[in-house]
Amino acid sequence: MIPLSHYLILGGIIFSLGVFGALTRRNAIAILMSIELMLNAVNLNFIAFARYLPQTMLQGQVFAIFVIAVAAAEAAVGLAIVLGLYRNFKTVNVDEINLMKW
Amino acid sequence: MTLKLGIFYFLAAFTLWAAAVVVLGKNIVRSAVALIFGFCGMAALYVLLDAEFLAAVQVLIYVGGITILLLFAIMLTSRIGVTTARVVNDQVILSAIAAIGLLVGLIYASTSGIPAMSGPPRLPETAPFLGRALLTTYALPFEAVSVLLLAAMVGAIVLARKE
Amino acid sequence: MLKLVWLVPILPLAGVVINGIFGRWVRERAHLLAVGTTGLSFLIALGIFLQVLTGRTLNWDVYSWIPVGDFHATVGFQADPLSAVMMLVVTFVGFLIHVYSVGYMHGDPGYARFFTYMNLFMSSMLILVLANNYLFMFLGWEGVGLCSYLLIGFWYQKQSASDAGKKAFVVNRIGDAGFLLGLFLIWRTFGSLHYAEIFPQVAELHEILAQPSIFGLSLVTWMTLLLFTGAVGKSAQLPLYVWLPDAMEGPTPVSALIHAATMVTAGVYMVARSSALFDAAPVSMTVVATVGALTAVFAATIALVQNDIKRVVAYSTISQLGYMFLGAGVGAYASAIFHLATHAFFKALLFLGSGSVIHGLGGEQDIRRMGGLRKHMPITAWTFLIAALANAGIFPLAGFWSKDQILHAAIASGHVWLWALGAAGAFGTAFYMLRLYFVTFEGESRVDPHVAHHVHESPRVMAVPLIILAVFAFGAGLFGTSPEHSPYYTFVNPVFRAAGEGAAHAGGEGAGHQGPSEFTMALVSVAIAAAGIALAYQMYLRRRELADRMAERFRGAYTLLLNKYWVDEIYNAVFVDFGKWLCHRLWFVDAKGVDGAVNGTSWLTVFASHLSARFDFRGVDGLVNAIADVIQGGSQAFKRLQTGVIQNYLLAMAMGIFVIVSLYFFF
Amino acid sequence: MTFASLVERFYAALAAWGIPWIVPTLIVMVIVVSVVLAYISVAAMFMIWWERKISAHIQVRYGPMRVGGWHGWAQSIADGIKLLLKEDLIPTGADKVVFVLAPMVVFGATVAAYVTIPWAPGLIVRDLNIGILYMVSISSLVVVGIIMAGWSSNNKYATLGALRSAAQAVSYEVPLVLSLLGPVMIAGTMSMGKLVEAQSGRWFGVLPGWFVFPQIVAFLTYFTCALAECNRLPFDIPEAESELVAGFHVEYSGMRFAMFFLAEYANMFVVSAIATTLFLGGWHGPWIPLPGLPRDVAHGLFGLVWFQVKCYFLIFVMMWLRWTLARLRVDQLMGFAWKVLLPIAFANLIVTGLVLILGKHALLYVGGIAILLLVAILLAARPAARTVRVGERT
Repeated sequence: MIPLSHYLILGGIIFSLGVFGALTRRNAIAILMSIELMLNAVNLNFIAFARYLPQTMLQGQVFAIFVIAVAAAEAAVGLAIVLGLYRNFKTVNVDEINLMKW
Repeated sequence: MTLKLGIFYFLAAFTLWAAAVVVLGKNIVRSAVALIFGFCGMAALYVLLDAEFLAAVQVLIYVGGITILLLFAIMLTSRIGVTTARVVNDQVILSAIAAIGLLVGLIYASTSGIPAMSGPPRLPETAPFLGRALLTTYALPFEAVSVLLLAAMVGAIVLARKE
Repeated sequence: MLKLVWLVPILPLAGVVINGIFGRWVRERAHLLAVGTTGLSFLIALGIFLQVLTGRTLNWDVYSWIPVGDFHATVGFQADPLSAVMMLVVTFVGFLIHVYSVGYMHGDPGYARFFTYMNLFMSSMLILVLANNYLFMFLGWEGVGLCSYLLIGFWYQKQSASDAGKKAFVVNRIGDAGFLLGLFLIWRTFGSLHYAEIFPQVAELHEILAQPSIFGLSLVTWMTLLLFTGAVGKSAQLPLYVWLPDAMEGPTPVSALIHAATMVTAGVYMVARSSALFDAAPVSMTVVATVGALTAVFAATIALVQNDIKRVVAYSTISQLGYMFLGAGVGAYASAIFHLATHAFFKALLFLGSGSVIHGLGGEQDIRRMGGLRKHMPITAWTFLIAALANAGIFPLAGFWSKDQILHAAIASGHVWLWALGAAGAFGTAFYMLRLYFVTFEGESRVDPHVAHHVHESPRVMAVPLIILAVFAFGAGLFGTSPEHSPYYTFVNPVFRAAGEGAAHAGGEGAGHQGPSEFTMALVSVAIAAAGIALAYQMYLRRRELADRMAERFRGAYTLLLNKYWVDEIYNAVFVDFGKWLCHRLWFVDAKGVDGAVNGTSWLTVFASHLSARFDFRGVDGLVNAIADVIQGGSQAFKRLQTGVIQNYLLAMAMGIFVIVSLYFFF
Repeated sequence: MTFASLVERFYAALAAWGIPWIVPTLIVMVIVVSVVLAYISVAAMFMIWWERKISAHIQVRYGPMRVGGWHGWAQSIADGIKLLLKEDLIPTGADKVVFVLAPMVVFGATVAAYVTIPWAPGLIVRDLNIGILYMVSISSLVVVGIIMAGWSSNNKYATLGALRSAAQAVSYEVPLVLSLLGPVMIAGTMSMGKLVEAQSGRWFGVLPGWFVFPQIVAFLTYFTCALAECNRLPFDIPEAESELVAGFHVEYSGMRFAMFFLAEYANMFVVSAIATTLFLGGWHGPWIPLPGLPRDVAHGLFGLVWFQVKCYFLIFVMMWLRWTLARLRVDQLMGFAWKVLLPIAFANLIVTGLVLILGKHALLYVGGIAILLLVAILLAARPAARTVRVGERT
């Protein structure tokens, strides 16, 4: 049987990768993709817990469904924002967009 | 038993590779394609965790919906063959420290304090159970999420519309 | 079958929703749905009535509407003989009037709107009748009030129509306030608003209820008087009757539906429904009977001289409602409801008939410019005659039986002077009804020559309802020929008998064998009515000049009646002008006294402010400026943190998480 | 002697020889995949030839007549060989990895959907308990492949086609899934096998127990969406020969083009199979007990035949439509999905749910409400007579 910690560590690594991507990528779409990775890592943990802790009555899976719904909403709004950025700045590199500074 | 572990390691490696390409790849489209593979690998891991329904939902929504949106946005905002000189910004080192620090914390949390549990040999069919749970115990969050989706849809339309 | 009762109010409501939403597209086809739903409603009502006839009743809480603490109002329906009779009358007359409206309103720009309102009205009225608790009834009660406002002001471009609508609304509101207070009192006393929970308690709580409270009146007297206030407003009794004559500004089918057959009877129904409470309050009973009798005579005298065809019928309605309250007041609830039903038929017929006349004459309403119409509009004339005779109380038409029984109950319970008032009213009724008929349909034509050759019988869709109603106005009385044995009374009486059980019973049917016999009374009634008719015949058909001479001789009385006792003017002077005057005075006090005080205060404040400003400029501002300088300097230094690059913020956040997680795990 | 019991025997036999269970599993997998691939290839070639004949006859022509003798039956084989032998071109401006990957994704996604097609009683590769959901989600992968193809070709027509395809697929997938939920709710399962079993009864003792009768609205919605999912006319906006030359696969040639082509026809079969399974009773149909054949084998054989007959009938309808209807404009296409199909699918779902919960009574209520609404709509839809304004009357 696969130990629970395997899944958790895998989730942790993917989450950290996502964090790294979100922190460093210049392309806004790439940042969104990194965030999706993070959400997925969280989902993996949820589902792993739901599998290994049967007394939780699949709460983990229910929450994974909510996370997926939220991720869908986030992607839709995020991409709309990216398109808006592109229309106004002709670029999607977030470090070139710094109008909101002092 | 070892076979299942082997499958897990294979899927984990595949997913990690895909995730790494997503985060580190130079070409944004390649990243997106790798993201699709990553999602599929994740879905396979869900199947390994007896969550077939969620695996199908994952493929349906992430692959069939979100990545298509992503590819759409990529096509509208970048051109083929034009690879920017830098794909990362100038806070890589600090970010790497933060990410690795987070990773260490997560691994520490994952390995300590959690006993090596093994769930029931096989979960019963989950889809009806989830359906019932969503409409009874979790009815309120369910409605909240549907309102959120509606709001997101309206917001996205308003944002993306040309004046 | 009984549980289908919810469909009865819901079906017209469905019509409201659809016609209301799609009205712009539906236009000239609105009646299909409106008439269809009403007709379906009538069929279901008929089915339920037949079920109730077999002795089955229903008291059904559909769902909990407002559960707050130990107060819980429900949406619930009740089907017992009383509500079944009401429901049947409402749906039947309503259906016929809907059919009639198809012809009458044809071509009106607000056709769909009209049917939407009519359906809404039907729905509200049925809720009122079918509710099993006072609060749900109040919903219907307010609903019909709203619809009456909407429908009276239907031609809202016309100033007088919209004024009449507002008047109806405001006057009704006065009564509703009383009704609402009555509900509060009932709730406080009985802890419930369900009929089925209140009435059985009347006997148990006898001591508490009979205790004298404010002004020495007992609790139950207050309750019933407050409820009766509502009834006075809704049913247009003295002194709140003034809205009803003005309501004739609405389209004629509205007058027929609302101001004759259904809405105004809500008060009577409510009093009959609350009979258990009223029986326990002899004082209130006397008040109800007196108000009713006075209204009956008062309105009848006004109707004697009016010249507007609809106005005569309107005052007649007020008068007849007075009879109903007289009946309820002397304990003859069943007779009151019976009169309500027969009145619904012949009064709706009268209104529709006058609508037909108005329609045929292209909008003419003044009876002095009518006459001899029978030759042109035979159906209208004959049905109108039947209705007029029924109203006058001629044997064996419907009105005879019901009115006679009320008068008989009045005298049987020992209220001789109430009977006298009623009898006087009956004489007046016979006189003005037949005067109306003779002047309108008989004699030589005084129609404007421009209009004269256009005079025509109404289309079939209007005529058929007239005929059907005429049949009922003629024969409906046969169901209730005697208060002991006839089918109607054996059907309805148990309701009041059950409700009145154990209550302090005063008068009513129990004392039926005192006084003169029924037969004698009937003879007297018919004689009175016949006298009235004979007088009308003499004055308005045989010797026309007699009428004018009478008016000449009794000029003072004639003017008084023609101007309706100047009640509207008095109300205007007492309430409106006095209110204005009072407001003016108050405004004066405000402008001089209060404003002076305010101005004085403000002057003081300005003075104090000047003093304070000195201190402010020196001391406080110095401090503030110092702080501002410090902040400005700090901001200059720290604003560099605000780079505008979102990922810098993200990094800070990740670092923060890292630090917190580390602290949590390692320390 | 069904398919499943055959496999069982195979496993048992190998296990008796002491061979680990992984080996027979792999062998069965390989065999099954080969059979499916072979079936797809043959069926697709047949369908291509069939479509050419149908189109020809609709246009009063003969179509291919030469290759292979009777009515040019070998035409598709010849075309296939030609495509295999052609040079494999990759445009210089293309993103090579993605370009190569795209047809594989499309083809792979289509083939993966064959896993849960219930061919006959017991003859199903894997009867997943989320079968129909699996099929729908796997089919949605096809769009990804199309986008990859369109973008990596570095060609504006291809990109336009891919964009249109993505928009279309995402839009039509919503009513498609919603319309499939009706039968799923009635049967109470998502397993393809159990869905077919649930249709074994009879309606009112006369009609076969197919879900198409109570769910006719869902069936029509589904079929419309399925046409769009397959990019078939009148929804072939992504390819649109006359405006986009060929859409997303304009730069593909040779074997890669053949894979797209194959996948398109295989996908047609998949959507038809879904429709057959969920609405047309799957393998159910009259069958004759042949002497000498065991009952279950005969049942299985006839089931296989019936399933194919129903599928190919639906495919025929799709081809028929293609040569009958004109292509829609893009905005009409999207408007149709969101403003017409989606409300219909939702209404069907609500009505189905109400009927299921409330039982027979619901039929009365729902019917009554539906009739009222219908009357209202009819009233509203009929052009109103011009209102004549008449002066006020009092």
